[in-house]
Amino acid sequence: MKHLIAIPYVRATALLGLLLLLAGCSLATSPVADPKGPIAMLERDLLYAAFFIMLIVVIPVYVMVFWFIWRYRAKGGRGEYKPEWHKSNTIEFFVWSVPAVIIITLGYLVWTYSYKLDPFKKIAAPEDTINVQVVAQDWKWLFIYPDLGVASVNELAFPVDKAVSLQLTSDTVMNSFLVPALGGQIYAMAGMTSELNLRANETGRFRGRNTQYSGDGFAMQFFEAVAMTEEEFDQWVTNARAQPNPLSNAAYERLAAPSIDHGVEYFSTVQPGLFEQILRKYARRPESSLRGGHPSAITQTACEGDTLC
Amino acid sequence: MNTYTPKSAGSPGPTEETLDIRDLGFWIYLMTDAIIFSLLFATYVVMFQNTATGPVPSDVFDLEHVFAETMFLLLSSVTFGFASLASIREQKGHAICWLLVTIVFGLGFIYLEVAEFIGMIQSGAGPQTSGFLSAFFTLVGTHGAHVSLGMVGITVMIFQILIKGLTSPVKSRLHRLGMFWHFLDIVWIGIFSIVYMPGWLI
Amino acid sequence: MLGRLGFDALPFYSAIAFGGASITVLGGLVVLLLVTYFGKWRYFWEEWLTSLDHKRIGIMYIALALVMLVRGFVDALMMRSQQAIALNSNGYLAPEHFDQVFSSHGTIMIFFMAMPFLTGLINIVVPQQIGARDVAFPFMNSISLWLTAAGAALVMVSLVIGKFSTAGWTGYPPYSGAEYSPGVGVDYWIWALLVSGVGSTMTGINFIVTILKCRAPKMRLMQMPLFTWTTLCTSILMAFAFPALTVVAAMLGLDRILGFHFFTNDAGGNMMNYANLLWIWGHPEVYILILPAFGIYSEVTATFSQKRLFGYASLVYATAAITILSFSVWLHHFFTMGSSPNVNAVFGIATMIIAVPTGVKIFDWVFTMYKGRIIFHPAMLFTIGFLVTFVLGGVSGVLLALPPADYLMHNSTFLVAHFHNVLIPGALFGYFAGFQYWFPKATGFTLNKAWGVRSFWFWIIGFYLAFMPLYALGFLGMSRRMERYDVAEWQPYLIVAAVGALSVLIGIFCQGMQLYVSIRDRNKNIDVTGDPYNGRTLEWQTSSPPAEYNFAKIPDVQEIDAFWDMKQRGVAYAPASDYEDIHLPRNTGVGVILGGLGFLIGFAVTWYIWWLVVLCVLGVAACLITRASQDNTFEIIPAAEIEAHEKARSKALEEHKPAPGDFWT
Amino acid sequence: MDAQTHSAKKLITGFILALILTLIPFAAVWTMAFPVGVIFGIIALCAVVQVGVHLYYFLGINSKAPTEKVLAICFAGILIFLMVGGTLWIMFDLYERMM
Ligand code: HEA
Ligand code: HEA
Ligand code: CUA
Ligand SMILES: [Cu+2]
Repeated sequence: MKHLIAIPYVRATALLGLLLLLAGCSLATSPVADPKGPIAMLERDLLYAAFFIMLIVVIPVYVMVFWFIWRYRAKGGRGEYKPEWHKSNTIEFFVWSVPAVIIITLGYLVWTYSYKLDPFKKIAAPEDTINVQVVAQDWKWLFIYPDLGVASVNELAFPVDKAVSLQLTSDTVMNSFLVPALGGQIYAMAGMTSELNLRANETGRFRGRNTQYSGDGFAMQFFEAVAMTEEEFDQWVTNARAQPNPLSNAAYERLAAPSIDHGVEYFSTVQPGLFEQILRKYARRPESSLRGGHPSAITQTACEGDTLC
Repeated sequence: MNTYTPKSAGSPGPTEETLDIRDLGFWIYLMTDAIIFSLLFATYVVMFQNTATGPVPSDVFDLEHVFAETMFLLLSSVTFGFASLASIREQKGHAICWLLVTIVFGLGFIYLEVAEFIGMIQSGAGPQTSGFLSAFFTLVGTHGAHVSLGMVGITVMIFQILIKGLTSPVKSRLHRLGMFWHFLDIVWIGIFSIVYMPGWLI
Repeated sequence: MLGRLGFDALPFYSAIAFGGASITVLGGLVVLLLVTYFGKWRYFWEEWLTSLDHKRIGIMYIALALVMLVRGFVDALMMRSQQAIALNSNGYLAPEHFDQVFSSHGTIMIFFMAMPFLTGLINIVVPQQIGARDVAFPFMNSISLWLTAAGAALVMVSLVIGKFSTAGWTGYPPYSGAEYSPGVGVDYWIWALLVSGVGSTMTGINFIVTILKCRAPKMRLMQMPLFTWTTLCTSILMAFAFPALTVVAAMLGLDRILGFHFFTNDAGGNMMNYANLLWIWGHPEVYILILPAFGIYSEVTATFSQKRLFGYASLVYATAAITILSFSVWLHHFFTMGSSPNVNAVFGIATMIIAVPTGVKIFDWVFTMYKGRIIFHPAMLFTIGFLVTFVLGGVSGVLLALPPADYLMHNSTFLVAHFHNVLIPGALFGYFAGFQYWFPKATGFTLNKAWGVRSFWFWIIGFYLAFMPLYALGFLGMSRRMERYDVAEWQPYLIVAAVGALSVLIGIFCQGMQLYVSIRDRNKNIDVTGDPYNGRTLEWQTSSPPAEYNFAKIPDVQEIDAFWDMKQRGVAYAPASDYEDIHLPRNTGVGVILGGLGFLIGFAVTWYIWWLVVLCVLGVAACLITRASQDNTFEIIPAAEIEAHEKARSKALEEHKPAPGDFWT
Repeated sequence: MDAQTHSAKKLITGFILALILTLIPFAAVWTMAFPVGVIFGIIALCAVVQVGVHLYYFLGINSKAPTEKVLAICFAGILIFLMVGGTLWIMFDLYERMM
């Protein structure tokens, strides 16, 4: 079929391939391929493991397709022609059982890893954990540090090697919280609290964002997750406390109004119970047992010989 | 049609076999309708606690009312059965009578239901009040809409019997309408067992 | 009087919107003028629009798919070019325009390109494959077609009057609710789905009954061709999954129009249930798209390997298994909503199990080629392209089915790459293969080969260029649905992807050329025998194009690959003498009218023109009651006419006797 | 459509059974004679049996019904179980975790 493809087209394709190859270098350092925290690391390993296991059946498909179309082509093929051959119990056995075995293996991985990587699961003891309450807004992220009494917009700061326990809700449409380099992804929905537990093993600034389409400002709705040393973090808190910018109810109302490409902002104090107040706005049941501020029961004591630690 | 077979050659119109085909087609339609209802039921169960600031189920349900509705519907099912029976026995007059009785019962049911809905809306428990009430009105209202459609169908069938007599196509239509009508009874069993009674108990 | 419809609904607010609207309107006008110019209105109305002939209905479905693909592809090109340039800039599409583009692209491609395409192929082929003269419910078939067309028309009208939805093809609330999307866009989307969804449910019922009840009397279930089997399963999915879409779309409509609280943030709404109900339909939907394609691949590999299909029974069981399993996996679209690990794991495992029957199918096709004599007809090329490419998409699907891996990849371009990887080389290539394969059957002349081969190469290379970079972008952390970005590393990939889309454009151009050249040379390429490829299944026994009644005599089926078997026994073209009258449904315009009313209802509700809604509903009732009161909707084709027609065909066959080996190579 | 599925006797039997199966749960709810859990059991049981009664006596689903019809209803039953069961499992699990 070669003659049918115009030569310039081949050249252009080759050139593009080259371009891709160059760009490929960036892949090795991409947030997913080169994660910065244990959760993302496990998630990536699972992805890779599953991929390589599946190659066991995928490669034979490729080999056989190309081999057969070459060998049994009508014009010039050397293969023998058996028009009535249509059954082989041996082949049938293998085509059902090999994929089945692979799926059983993967199924085992799914089961264990789903528990291991449950986003709600605490990954460290309380004293090694920073609690953050996250509110999705149009089109920015508010991070409240209930234990420290400060808050920030579009910057999630935390000490490296400490677990970060996030409680998420939304004061607008459904959002989805993801920091690819740290792993985990969870929806944030109004009137509900979802949870996500992460940790960074290296200091650095990692891009995080809302991945669930939410309107005009969606594309610019990202934030930086900043993993810093303990001292830097103390300084960060001190700096936030020094801002002439308390997060009162009125300030919150102003903040919650839609804004696109909102910069980073710090708040020196936070109106107590703000997070619960946001939740209660959308209470679905009369004496709603709001779990806001109260970490879920699914607490896993840290480091039980788990790869997580 | 495709299942044309030599034995019906020359006789225009649907054959026994095509009627059989329509019967199956209609039955499958009923199954799809059952899926619609079951998802409405599932939604109701998911939402019945979501009363927000509005009333809870036991505030708005009245079991005596529901019992009366149930009786109307059940009776109408039997009377439709008698209409079908009459049509099979080629008793035109009887069939029409029984269909009229069925309509009367159907109207009774719809009257009660509409009265219930209006009462609820007037007392501030309309479908806009809470997720629970949205789910309630949609589920019960969809059933009511089906019953109303069924009554339009019965009216049409009465006219067809009057005008055309109990010909084979008319009988087959009546038969399918009967399946529809009985099917609505089954949905209603679900409604009083899943919506009204538990709502009243909790 | 006109609800919320006013002059501000016309697209004078933006040059691009205005351009799109003008092209739509002009396109429509040109078609109308051409038809008027050639004086073909009567012909169109009598021979096509009112036709209940399943083959004509099928052709009209495919024509609809073709028109809509133009729109869908323009959308795709716009997105690819926007993303190629929008590094730290707004590009040329504002957010509120870009989001309409991806929403309409997804909606159109799924509902108004893929669905009509597959339904069209099914309509043309399946009754012939089972030796039937018609479908079970010809009139309902016409209603389905016109409701689908009405839905498509609603999407197209949204270009000219008002705007389209911005909430994606999945329309998740609360974003799509009245509070956050107050305009008419989401309403257009809802009604396009509701109207065409009813059509799809009816198509499903129709073909279930057709296949179960209208087969040639001797054809057992396990003798049905595989395309018929996959159609049966697809029809079951259509009939039983679409009700979920009807329910969820209606609820969203109630929320928006009457202020209900199913999915709102406040007053006890529960938006999670939307995702739940939507995907109860949505996951079976993707198998509705792929199963007919699987059937086509089965037919095509067997025919062009000139060999009996390997593992017929396995293929049937695998299809059935996929059908049932597809109803038990829907949660994999929202692993990230916060479910417990046991829920996620159960649905993840259920999802992966589908890989087993799918893998069996792949291997069965591969072994069908083994010891065959493979002819590289364009249909076969698309099949081979499918085999080697779909596997990648399937594997990426299985990766997404691992909940913890999905946490990384959900809503990323990796997901976009996955689903295009299964939709294009999976479903679409199948439809293309079917198009190439059955074209002579539907029209009576064969397609040009060279342009077909060219289009294949441009499509497949374009596909790899356009979508492999998106897998990489998923690793680089790019989310779907972004109209701009500020990460420089992404841009090279996006440029490559844009070039890929251009290559696809050339592929589509080649398909256009193929059609043009084939129609131009149609007199040279007439398919006299009706069996251009030495086919195996019954549709090749009829003439090309088939007579209105398909088969003068209902075929006597004894084997799998019934027609092949008849040829072997030398009875394929046995002349008959005792012809009998055949009853066929009379044409009727009621289907078109119902489609029109469906369109008007959707339009009127979208714009709150309540009196029109009431009028149209009354119209629908009138149509249905009238129709339900007609007893004799058949017309008779007299035996003599059939005899004359069949005699003529026998003569043509004599002159062009199909000798073994004398077929398309 | 044949006289078999529709005989007066069958209709009346069906009606009486349905009536009884309606009266029992209503009576149980009205009198509150049992603990709530038991009442729920009674309601559920009567509902299921009554659906069977309607199918058998009014809709003619019996051993002589066409196979396709029986298959269709079984298939619909399985799907309803999957869809409704799945929905309830998913949604109540989510409520549990997030509300
Ligand atoms: C069947 C479905 C289908 C098909 C074919 C395609 C084809 C293509 N799609 Fe996609 N796409 C979707 C379904 C499909 N798509 C869906 C569901 C979404 C999600 C929307 C959302 O976010 O809500 C999406 C989203 C989507 C995005 C948005 C990604 C994002 O969110 O960031 C992009 C970006 O460029 C894109 C690109 C393309 C391109 C370049 C093609 C092209 O490569 C291919 C172009 C294909 C055609 C034009 C059809 C060709 C048909 C013919 C040529 C017929 C010929 C017929 C005969 C000869 C009879 N698609
Ligand atoms: C035709 C359409 C089609 C098909 C066939 C598939 C097939 C599959 N899909 Fe895909 N999917 C979509 C269309 C399709 N999908 C769409 C449109 C979306 C996105 C919607 C949106 O959000 O907008 C989506 C999204 C989607 C998700 C959600 C991701 C997310 O939102 O985060 C998941 C997750 O599990 C998934 C999984 C799968 C799996 C496991 C298969 C399997 O069926 C694949 C099976 C095939 C193979 C595995 C390859 C061949 C097999 C072998 C060679 C044998 C051996 C293999 C093994 C043993 C592994 N799909
Ligand atoms: Cu689903 Cu899926
Ligand atoms: Cu899916």
